[in-house]
Amino acid sequence: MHIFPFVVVAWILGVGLYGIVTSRHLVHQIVCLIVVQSSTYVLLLGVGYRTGAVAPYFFDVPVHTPAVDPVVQALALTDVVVEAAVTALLLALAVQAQKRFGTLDPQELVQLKG
Amino acid sequence: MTDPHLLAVVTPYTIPVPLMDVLQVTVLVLVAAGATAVVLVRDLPRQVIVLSGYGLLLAVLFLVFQAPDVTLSELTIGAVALPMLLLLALAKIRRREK
Amino acid sequence: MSPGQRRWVFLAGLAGLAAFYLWGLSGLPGFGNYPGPYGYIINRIAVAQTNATGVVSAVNFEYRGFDTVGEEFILFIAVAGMAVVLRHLRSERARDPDKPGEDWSIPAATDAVRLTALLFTGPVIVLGWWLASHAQTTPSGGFQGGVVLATSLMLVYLAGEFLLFRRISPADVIDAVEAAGAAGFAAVGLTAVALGLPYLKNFLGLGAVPGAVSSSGTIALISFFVGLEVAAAFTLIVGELVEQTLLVQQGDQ
Amino acid sequence: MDQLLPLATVTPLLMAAMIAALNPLLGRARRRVLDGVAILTSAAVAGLLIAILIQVAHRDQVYWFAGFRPQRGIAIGIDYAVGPLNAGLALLAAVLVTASMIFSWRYFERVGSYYHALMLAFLAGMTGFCLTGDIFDLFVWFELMGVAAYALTAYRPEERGSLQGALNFAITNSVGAYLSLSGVALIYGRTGALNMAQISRHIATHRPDGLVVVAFVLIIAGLLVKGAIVPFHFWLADAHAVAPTPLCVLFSGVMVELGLYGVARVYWSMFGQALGHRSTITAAFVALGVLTAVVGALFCFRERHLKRLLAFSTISHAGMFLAGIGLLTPLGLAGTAVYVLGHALVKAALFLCVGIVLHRLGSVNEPWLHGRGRRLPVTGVVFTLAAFGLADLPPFTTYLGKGWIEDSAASQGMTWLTVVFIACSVLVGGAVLRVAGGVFYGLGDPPSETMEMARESSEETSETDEGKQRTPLSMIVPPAVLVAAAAVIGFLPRLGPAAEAAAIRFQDEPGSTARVLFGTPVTHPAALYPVQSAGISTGDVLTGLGSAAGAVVLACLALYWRRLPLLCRGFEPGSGLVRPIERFQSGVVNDYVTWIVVGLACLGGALAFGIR
Repeated sequence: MHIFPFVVVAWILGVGLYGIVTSRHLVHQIVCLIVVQSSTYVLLLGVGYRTGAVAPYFFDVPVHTPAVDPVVQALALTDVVVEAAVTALLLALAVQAQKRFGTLDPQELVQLKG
Repeated sequence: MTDPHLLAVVTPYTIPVPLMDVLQVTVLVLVAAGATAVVLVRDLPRQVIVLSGYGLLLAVLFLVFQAPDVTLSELTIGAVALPMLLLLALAKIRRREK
Repeated sequence: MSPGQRRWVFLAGLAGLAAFYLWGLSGLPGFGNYPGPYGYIINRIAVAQTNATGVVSAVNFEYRGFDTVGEEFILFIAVAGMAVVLRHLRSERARDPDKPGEDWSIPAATDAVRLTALLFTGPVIVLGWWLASHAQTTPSGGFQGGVVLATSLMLVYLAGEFLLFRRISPADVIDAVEAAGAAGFAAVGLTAVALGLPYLKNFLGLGAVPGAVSSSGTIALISFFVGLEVAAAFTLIVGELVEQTLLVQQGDQ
Repeated sequence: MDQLLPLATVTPLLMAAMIAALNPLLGRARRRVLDGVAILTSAAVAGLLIAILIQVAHRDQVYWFAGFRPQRGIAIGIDYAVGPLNAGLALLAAVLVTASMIFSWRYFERVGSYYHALMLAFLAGMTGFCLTGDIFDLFVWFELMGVAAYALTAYRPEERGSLQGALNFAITNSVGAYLSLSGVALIYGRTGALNMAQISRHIATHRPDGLVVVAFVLIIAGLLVKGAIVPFHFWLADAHAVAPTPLCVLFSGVMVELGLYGVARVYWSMFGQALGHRSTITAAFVALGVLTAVVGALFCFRERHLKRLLAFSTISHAGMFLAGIGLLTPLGLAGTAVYVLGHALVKAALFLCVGIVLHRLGSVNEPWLHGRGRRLPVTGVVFTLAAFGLADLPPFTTYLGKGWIEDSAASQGMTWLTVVFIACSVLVGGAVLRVAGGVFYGLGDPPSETMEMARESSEETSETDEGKQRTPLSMIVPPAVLVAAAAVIGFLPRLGPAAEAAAIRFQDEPGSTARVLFGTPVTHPAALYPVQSAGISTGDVLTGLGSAAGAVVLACLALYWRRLPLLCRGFEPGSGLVRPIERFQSGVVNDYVTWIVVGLACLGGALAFGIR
């Protein structure tokens, strides 16, 4: 349990990069980019975790209860919104590229560009 | 509807630490497998559905990492909104590919 | 490179990078042993300092509020970017007299789907509103609430009421709402400057009781603006893609 | 008074939102109103930054957002930590945005309302990136800058290449950004801090272990991608070739340099003391820099597409900047800062002139344009002057910056760096002068017109309406002013000492830590290396003159190579020197990501064995 979550982080990152490199379809590639980014959420929340602590909300528990790190959670929230924004923009690019090129294979896109 | 206790967080008072460990390891393994599945499924609409499931798994993981706020975001954005955007984009792309 | 060569070159590189990355990860203090101090200090002082019991929201909208300004504008700019990238298609349609914009046909939803979707719309709006207005108390906030609010509009669309969808989300108005949300956040910060305080300083009364909806001053206000911006942004994003989708279907017939 | 600092970022953001909100209400006069508002806003930001630069000239400033000052050395909020170098770079960005907005006044026939909002948000991202003292905040502004830049690259989606360029740009830079974010999370896991000064203070006391090295390499990964360092540079030529010209000014003039600034900032504000092993770091950065400079220069010289040619010259210069930073000396950093300034001014002028050529003649294909630029005498003069500036001819500021980097390298026993720098300057300057002579003065042998050329020349016409009869004043004045500024700034009497003092303060890690966390005023920062004085020496002037002369000779050779049978093969596009490495620039984003991973593994491995 000591390092296992971080190994999972490295695995997600590697798998996502593998997907990007071997992808033959831009939308598939964009989804793989989402996977790459998801490794950063797991890493962020992983480093801020504290065994046996509560979530950082003091609505129904006393203020001095040990709680996990709220900062990484705020960072992860920011990260999730950034992901949504970047993905939306990339999708728009892909949709338009499909219209112009008739294909979304990165390999073929280059040949068609001329 | 507006009773905040309905959304009360999972606290260690409800789940003892050893059980929490088991839970976390299980979910982590599932997340790793989910990420692999997302990458390896090359058939597009199916991949988006797998991505949605992966988002759901991540949301559960964040819950057991005591991050309910991120869980909510991941649920709304990662498991619902993003797959929906992808499906909309695919609907358009596939229609033209035919 | 051919795909085969690329895969092997990549795997060699990835093996190196993975080893390197794991070397770094092994230097972390171990899972479950967050060393602090940042989070501990925030946990200790946030409730007393801001009267917000949801500490994550306090970090997002107060201690690290400036990050959130940037993040809101990332979303804002991404939507503007989508409009830029897709605008050409739209102007093509506008020029085409044979395809009047009103005659949109969409795949017919079954009555069961339509009914369910419409039934859910009301509760979803309430839920979104609740989330956006409780940032300071419980796990919720402008982001989640905003997305949920946008979802309610998607439900209307799912119900097959596309014309209704168009009517309640005319692009110009949503544009303005989105900009107002983004600008509102930045302007809350500037108001503090105008009052002679540091940018984004919480200048409103904190309320008497920690955890009350009316507590925590600008945190609630900023969360509201974020909710506005996020809801409008997601509506616009979906709108951009929906218009595209419909356009193609139109072209097929 | 320091309330000015947040305004430098918030003003353009707020104006971007206002433009988007008020856009439907403006009606017919919309275009000019928007242009005017955008120009005024960016000029106002430039004014603000001048005021900030004056304020921080002698004492760095720290601004805590929402007033959360650090308590007992622990930061709980976000800060802007500003010295002359950061403020100067942000000012450069604002000036270039203003110049390209003025240029766009007449350049685009139709321009959507979002263009202005995107430009202003891009500016805000750049200023935020320069000024912030918080590592996660740096990432946020990095992303804002990126998202605005991707969208602007695809500003003409009707061009096929622009979508492909934007996609490659967006995917490679996003991968880089997420690697950077992983690095931020790693260092946070160790120190529990996001403030750069606090991180520095925490890790400085221990021996560098795996986590510190890995976090450093991952954080700079995204910045190296942005900074177009080989092998992370592939996206740049694809994006530059297709982005609208006013954007290229910003991409080449300041965005790439911001990536390298980020490397310097991350090194000196966080990791410098902790990593130690300065000679290893110097070796790694100088090696990367030299590789980049040489590859960029070779590609630049063989290129016939004017925008791509200038893009490769930017890559070459990025390599020289990284080498200058990598020397880790005050003089090296001061030289790099001045070189960045001079390069930005002349490169912006060159791109704007290419924009005029595109506007008037409808092509950026060098062989097709041969002699056709004679219709544009003023543009020709400005372009030629800027080309000499790029070839480091005194008195253009570039020769000073490059001279100081070379002086500093020589004092560390790296005299060979001077040779490499001169060679790169000769290649890049020669290529640009070849363009100047061939296009604007019809020198050299006219190329044989081929079908392919005609096709290529007709590709690039949609950016503006074809065949304009006059060059509008609003298009020729910005490049002329920029070139004049590049020539004049070199004469500023206090430029050298001021730049060097700023560099010493930038490199003073303990001093800046104390200032940020405890508010201690630092009066006499200690330099890590013996300070060499930065002045105008005969050596600098001579090497500058030498590279300019070499560039002229090379340009003549390139123009008249058909008459010299011995030399001819190396110059023909698609043959000669660069064919073996040309295959790397494939345009396939999968390849680019592969090279990022491989390059990162190599850099990481090198530093791991060097530092451990």
